[in-house]
Amino acid sequence: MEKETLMEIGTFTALVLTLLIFSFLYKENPFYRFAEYLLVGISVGYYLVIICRNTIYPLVIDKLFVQGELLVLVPTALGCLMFVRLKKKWAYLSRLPLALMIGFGAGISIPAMLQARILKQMSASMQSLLTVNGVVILIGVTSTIAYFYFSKRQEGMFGRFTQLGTYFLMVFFGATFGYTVMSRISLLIGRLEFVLRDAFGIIS
Amino acid sequence: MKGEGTNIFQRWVIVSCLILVSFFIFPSPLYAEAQADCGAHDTPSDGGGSITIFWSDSADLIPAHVDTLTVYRRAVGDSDWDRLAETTTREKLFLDNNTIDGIAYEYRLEAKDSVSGTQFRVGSVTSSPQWFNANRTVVLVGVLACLAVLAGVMYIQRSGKSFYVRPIRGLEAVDEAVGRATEMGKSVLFTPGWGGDIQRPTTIAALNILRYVATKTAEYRCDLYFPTHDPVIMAAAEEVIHEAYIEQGQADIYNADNVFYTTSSQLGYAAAVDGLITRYKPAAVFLLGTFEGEALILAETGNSVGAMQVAGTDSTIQLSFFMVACDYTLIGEELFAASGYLTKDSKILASVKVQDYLKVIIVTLLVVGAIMATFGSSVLSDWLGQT
Amino acid sequence: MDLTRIDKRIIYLLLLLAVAIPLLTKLELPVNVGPQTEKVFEAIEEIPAGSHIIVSFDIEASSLPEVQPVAEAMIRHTFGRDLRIVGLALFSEGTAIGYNMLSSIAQEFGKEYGEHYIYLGFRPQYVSAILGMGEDINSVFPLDYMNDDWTEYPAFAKVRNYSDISLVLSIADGSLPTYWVEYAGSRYHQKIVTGLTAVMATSYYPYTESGQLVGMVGGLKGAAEYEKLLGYVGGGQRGMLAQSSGHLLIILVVCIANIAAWRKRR
Amino acid sequence: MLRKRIPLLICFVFGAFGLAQYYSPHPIVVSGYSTVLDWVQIIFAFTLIVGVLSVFQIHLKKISRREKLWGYSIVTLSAIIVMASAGFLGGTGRGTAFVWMFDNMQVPMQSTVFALLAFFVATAAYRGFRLRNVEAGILLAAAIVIMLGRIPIGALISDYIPAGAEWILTVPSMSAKRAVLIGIGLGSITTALRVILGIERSYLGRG
Repeated sequence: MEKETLMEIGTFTALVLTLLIFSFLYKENPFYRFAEYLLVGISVGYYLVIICRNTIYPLVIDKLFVQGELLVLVPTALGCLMFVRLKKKWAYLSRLPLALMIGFGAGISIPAMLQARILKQMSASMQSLLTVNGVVILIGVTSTIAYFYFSKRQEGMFGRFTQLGTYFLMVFFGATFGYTVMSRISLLIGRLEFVLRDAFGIIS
Repeated sequence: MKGEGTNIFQRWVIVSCLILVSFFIFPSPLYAEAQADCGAHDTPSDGGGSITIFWSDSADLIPAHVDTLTVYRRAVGDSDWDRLAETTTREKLFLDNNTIDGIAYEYRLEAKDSVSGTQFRVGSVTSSPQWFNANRTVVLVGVLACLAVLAGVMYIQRSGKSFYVRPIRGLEAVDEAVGRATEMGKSVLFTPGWGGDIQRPTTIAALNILRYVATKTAEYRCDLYFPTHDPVIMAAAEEVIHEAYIEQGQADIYNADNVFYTTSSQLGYAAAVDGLITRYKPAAVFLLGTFEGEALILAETGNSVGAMQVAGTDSTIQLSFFMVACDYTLIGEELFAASGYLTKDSKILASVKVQDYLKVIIVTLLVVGAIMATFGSSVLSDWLGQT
Repeated sequence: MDLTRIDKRIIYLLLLLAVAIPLLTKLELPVNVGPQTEKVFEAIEEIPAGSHIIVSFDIEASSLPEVQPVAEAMIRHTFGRDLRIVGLALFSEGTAIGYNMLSSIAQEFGKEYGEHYIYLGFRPQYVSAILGMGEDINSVFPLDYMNDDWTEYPAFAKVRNYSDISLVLSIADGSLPTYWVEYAGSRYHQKIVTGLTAVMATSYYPYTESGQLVGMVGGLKGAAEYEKLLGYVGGGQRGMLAQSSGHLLIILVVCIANIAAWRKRR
Repeated sequence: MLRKRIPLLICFVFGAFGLAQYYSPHPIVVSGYSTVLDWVQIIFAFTLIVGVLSVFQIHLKKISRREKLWGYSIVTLSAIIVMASAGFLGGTGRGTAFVWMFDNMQVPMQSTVFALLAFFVATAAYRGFRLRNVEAGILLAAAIVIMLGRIPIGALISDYIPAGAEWILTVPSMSAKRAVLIGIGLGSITTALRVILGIERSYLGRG
């Protein structure tokens, strides 16, 4: 087929599918449902291809048959144990690979979380109290941490301090929301540009 | 019960001993050569293959104004020198990252310009890999502190003391939501978000809450749907839900098809869950786990069918959407605490206590650090921030 | 009419109009370059020509409209500075997007595959991939996107791990830059910048403040700023007006809701 | 044994190794570590295939039992088959059917689902930002200042708006965010420790 026609068919398909999805805003309907099931199917197919070509081929087939690394048989066997899930009776065998992934993930997450989520954040919060910002940051961080303190009822002085923490949290939520609006509108702009420019040619 | 406790205690002892032993058996060499004018040593805290050469730019070693410094190397016993690199005298340090472990090298440093010059030799020295990265001592101290507090709390707990945990806003809502679904004869939907995988502790915490929710739906005999984007989470969730149903003696109504993988695509997943919500109109929607952009799509759709929504996530951005669109939101750490609170599992409650004690330490350090910063010292802040 | 309970479909319609109408007009708004964008620009300016950088497409197709102008501006800058790009994707959907984007901008600048850029394709399990590349990129990506041995290209043969990479640019719509920072940054001291959606930008302030991220270019506004620094008008500047009226509409409905609720209470 | 003990042991061994490797730059540890990283990727890949098979199972069941909406199940199944065969038979390079479907079907649909968010943000703001108490007031005020501060019009009204927005983002909002991050870090670490030590084992189901 001509490249031009292919592109036109492509744009037309994309336009139709875009409108089918937008129809959800009015209400859930058979057109949206069609698009939903189609999207699920296509994306599952996509991931299947990508994972086979980009992981199973280079990390299993290539390593095993071309480079002859027999160690690859271990994860391959563990991976295959996942298939027993489809058979109820043997399903418990899949706990072996599951345990490996969960355990190893937990292990590597501990130092990573400690370093990036706690230590770095602590380090960055230690600022001179001679500036307004330094004081605000110290109060903000400590009062918000106090809000998350579960061993004590939020009453009296401590209660007021945690209340301050909730105010800081509200500023954070409001700010994040406000900032996010920007991004969300950009997404709509992108879609409308497609409909108005690429599909209908109304804007240049 | 007692036997299990001992078991865990033993494991705890093994972990901390392993770490401690590795700390003492393979201490990173501490170099006392800082006083020397020049020298070379194996680069510390690395995987081998590197030697550090250092010099001072004091006038007795290098003539003033000389800027260019050339580094030569030879293996001990060879006669020819290899020119390695040209650097400047101001650098005071050169890393030769191209050595073979176990071979002794010596280095010749030549500092000269058109007017004056000097050269000196350092070595011989061999590179070797270290077992411990001393730059990460602070993170090790942190992990040890966590383990120590955990051990302490578990010790106290074994002596029979129980802990107080304050009520968490919105947690009672879990029961209420499931009860409401039963009354209305509708289903419950639980989804852990697209952002997580099984390696994230958040997902584990969410699965804990899932277990509680599943116990309730089993008890009230109402349908529980669990769509996910991750096949591994699906596998783990099947185990969790199935167990809850067996525990309640309701294994016969457990339907494995209600726990399913949709697609790994973020918006494919969102579209599928949206479709599910609008078609089944669940009376309760639980959005607990790591969410990204799909958070508000799901929350608004859940709201539009009038579901009671309980959300909780560790993704800081999506928290703000959940706050606005859902009935109850567990903020960050509350999600972790909730799993202990709901299951009333004493060991999980103990770890909530651990978190609290660590918070006291953290706040103390923060205040000390800020005071130090006020007086111009960034020692603590630098130490914590090092990598 | 009860203004505290407007049908959501009316709000949808109003928002649609508020965003679509400005797109049909040709007004331009002034743009001020923010410090974050400037830092990223400077960081790329400082890298000597011929150095290698990693461009990682950590995005889902859905956020493409927002991230595309950002990514395009940054890649144009990189090619313009004669840097060599090692492209890869840590989200599978980024795979095709990254390849298309890189190859079309390369064409525009007359850059050759294998000489000025390579594309390694996708690797799942981003944490493993990011950490693995710190040891050996070739073991994480033994073959490139075309299933060829990329180390046979002389311009890239010497790229072994992060020590041969001057900068990592993560084009992102989610939390991937966090992983770059937490794993490549803290473990291997890799310099990292990111071009990302505006929504994600707030969550990276702690990282830019603490220096773990060199800088970031966030959303359409960031793209507009970057385009200004590079001196061309692209998708970023075009969208700013629609963006503004969308924001104003949301502020307006919030105000209406509150005023109506207040009057109702009286 | 196989049902509980061995999984717990595997979990403990790999967890402890995952934790310990962080502290060691030694080549033996590093290569062991990258081997395990590869293993995790491989296991994940196989699990994904299992996931796809279960999608097939469920939809085939729906079709064969003529359950509600079974016709749509045909759409999903044929889409998977068409996409996968295009990718496996025709390749994934430029100009292939696989890329065409990705570009003209998957990408636009996903972008549109995401674009729904713009509308949802508007309705969520309309419904959620009501001045009920002090907290809600703070939430609302912060959101409005940031929304105005991020667009050029904010600067036209007053220079203080973008400056104020920047200050809110970098000072009070960030300090709360840091506290939230620290809390999440603590929760994650204790959860991960529980997993490694075998206290947390609900994922193992029943013996």
